[in-house]
Amino acid sequence: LRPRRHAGRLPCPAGMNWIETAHQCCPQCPAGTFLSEPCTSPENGSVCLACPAGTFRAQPNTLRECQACYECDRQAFQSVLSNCSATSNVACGCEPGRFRVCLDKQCSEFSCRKCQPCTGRLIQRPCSEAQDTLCDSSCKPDFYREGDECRPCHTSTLDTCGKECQEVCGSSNNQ
Amino acid sequence: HLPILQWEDKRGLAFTKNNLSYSSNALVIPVSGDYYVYAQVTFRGPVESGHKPSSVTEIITKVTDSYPEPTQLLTGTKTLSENGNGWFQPIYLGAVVSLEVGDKLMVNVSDIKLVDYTKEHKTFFGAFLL
Amino acid sequence: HLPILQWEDKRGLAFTKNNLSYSSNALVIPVSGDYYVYAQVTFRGPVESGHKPSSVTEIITKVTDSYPEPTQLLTGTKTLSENGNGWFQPIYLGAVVSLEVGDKLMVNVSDIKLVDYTKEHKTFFGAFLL
Amino acid sequence: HLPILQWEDKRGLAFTKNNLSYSSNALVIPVSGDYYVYAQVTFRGPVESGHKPSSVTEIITKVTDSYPEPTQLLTGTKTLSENGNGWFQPIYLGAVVSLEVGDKLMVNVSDIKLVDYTKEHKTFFGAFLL
Repeated sequence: LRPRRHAGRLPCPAGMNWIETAHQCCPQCPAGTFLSEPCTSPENGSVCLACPAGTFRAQPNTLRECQACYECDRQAFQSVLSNCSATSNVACGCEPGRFRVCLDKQCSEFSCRKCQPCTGRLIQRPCSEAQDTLCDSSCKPDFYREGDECRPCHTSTLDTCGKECQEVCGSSNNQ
Repeated sequence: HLPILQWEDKRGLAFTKNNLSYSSNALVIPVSGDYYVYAQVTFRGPVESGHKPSSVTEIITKVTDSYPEPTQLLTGTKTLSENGNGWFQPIYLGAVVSLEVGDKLMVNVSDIKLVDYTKEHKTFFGAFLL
Repeated sequence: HLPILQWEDKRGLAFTKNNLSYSSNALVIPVSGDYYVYAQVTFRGPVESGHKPSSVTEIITKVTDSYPEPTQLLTGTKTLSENGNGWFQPIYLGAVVSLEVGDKLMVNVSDIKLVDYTKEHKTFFGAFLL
Repeated sequence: HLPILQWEDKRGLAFTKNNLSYSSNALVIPVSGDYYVYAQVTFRGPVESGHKPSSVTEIITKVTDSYPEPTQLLTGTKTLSENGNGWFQPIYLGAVVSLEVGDKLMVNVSDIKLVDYTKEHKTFFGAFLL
């Protein structure tokens, strides 16, 4: 008896996918390649070709083309963390001195904003890829508060040195 | 992954034919070929006071037995500048894509609570073989 | 009902063929079948100072002898957040709908004064049989 | 003239067939007829530059040997009201146009620096013969 060719799909064993045009299961192409020609019988291999430059396949597959690599958004001050390879998409981060501002929860879109400098303050938490610098709320020694800024005492002069400045810079001047 | 929209496929203006079927939130491709695939999602808010999203996104995605991960085919992302009381934002997407028999097409959205599903002529999804 | 747009059907880029005709502001369906119907309306303002609409709406509507009321096929509604000086807002709609011979397709808009009719490539309307 | 976008025509989701070819930034029409032509451009805001554009524009243009100037076929113009710098604005255009063999189709934009070129499913361009 010969098994009737099933018109429909058969479940394929692990590592193989049903190929409609070949009407049989064929071995998957490894990551980094795509299916150029399906196998002529399950025993022999599929013809797999390497993903062209600028494309990738991260997983074993029986697809007819590779996925186009994304590009990092220079205009948004993104930088390349890892280049696109045959098996992985490009990974983008932020240029030094910048942190990510996500557009949505998934952070599939983000821009890179400048880290705040914490002028005249101590840094509670340095700037990182994920978040801005966290500045100390109080001013550093030899700095006085003006509005929400910290100003160095040496820049203060008699007529600009208000009450806050007097308290901070006045005492340091007397020592 | 982003939430997947569910669709009505029989009542009102909705229909499927030529073996293009709808099951488990997806259009199932009956024959390999080039299809014009399109979808419009009307987003609207605010849903809860205070929660004002900064953007809305609609993605037409393909799932296939030939690959373990979904493929994003078409994406529309729009930032919102409405100042908080009632807002509406339609996003239309449409293009030709090459599909294989058995491929499944779905529509993902950034936030399902913001989708206006109240009228069939405001949010819709379809495909036809060229 | 919302105002109905009038269209140029012969001059410039406009044309009709295969018996799809245009009369009394409507495309008239010559043969029953599935059609991809589409329209873009570019809205622009302000038309008069002070009168700032909160939103604009475009609707592709079907009128048929077999039913006394129009049917809304496709709708695009967008709230406006531009702050008053010159603004532009295009709305594109397109989808497959099943139509009967004699059905009429029209485009309604929320406010005809806001429609940019100045250039044929900014506001357009059409359909083709699949 | 406005800047012309360049396109990928082979890798990833991109393809050309039925003699519709791509060369020098244009789709070249292989046979006269009516085509549904479409394009989406996702514009996105620069992060810091003080220059905040007031609007973005996308135009599908036809160039033909039979006339010395380009013809604007479809135009989408949108004013921007987002106040932050991280904004996104997709513009989709699509319609049927009558084309002659040898005609070339291109996509022009108001400012090429504002085009989101980072993902193929956000900005795309195509046409098919009816």
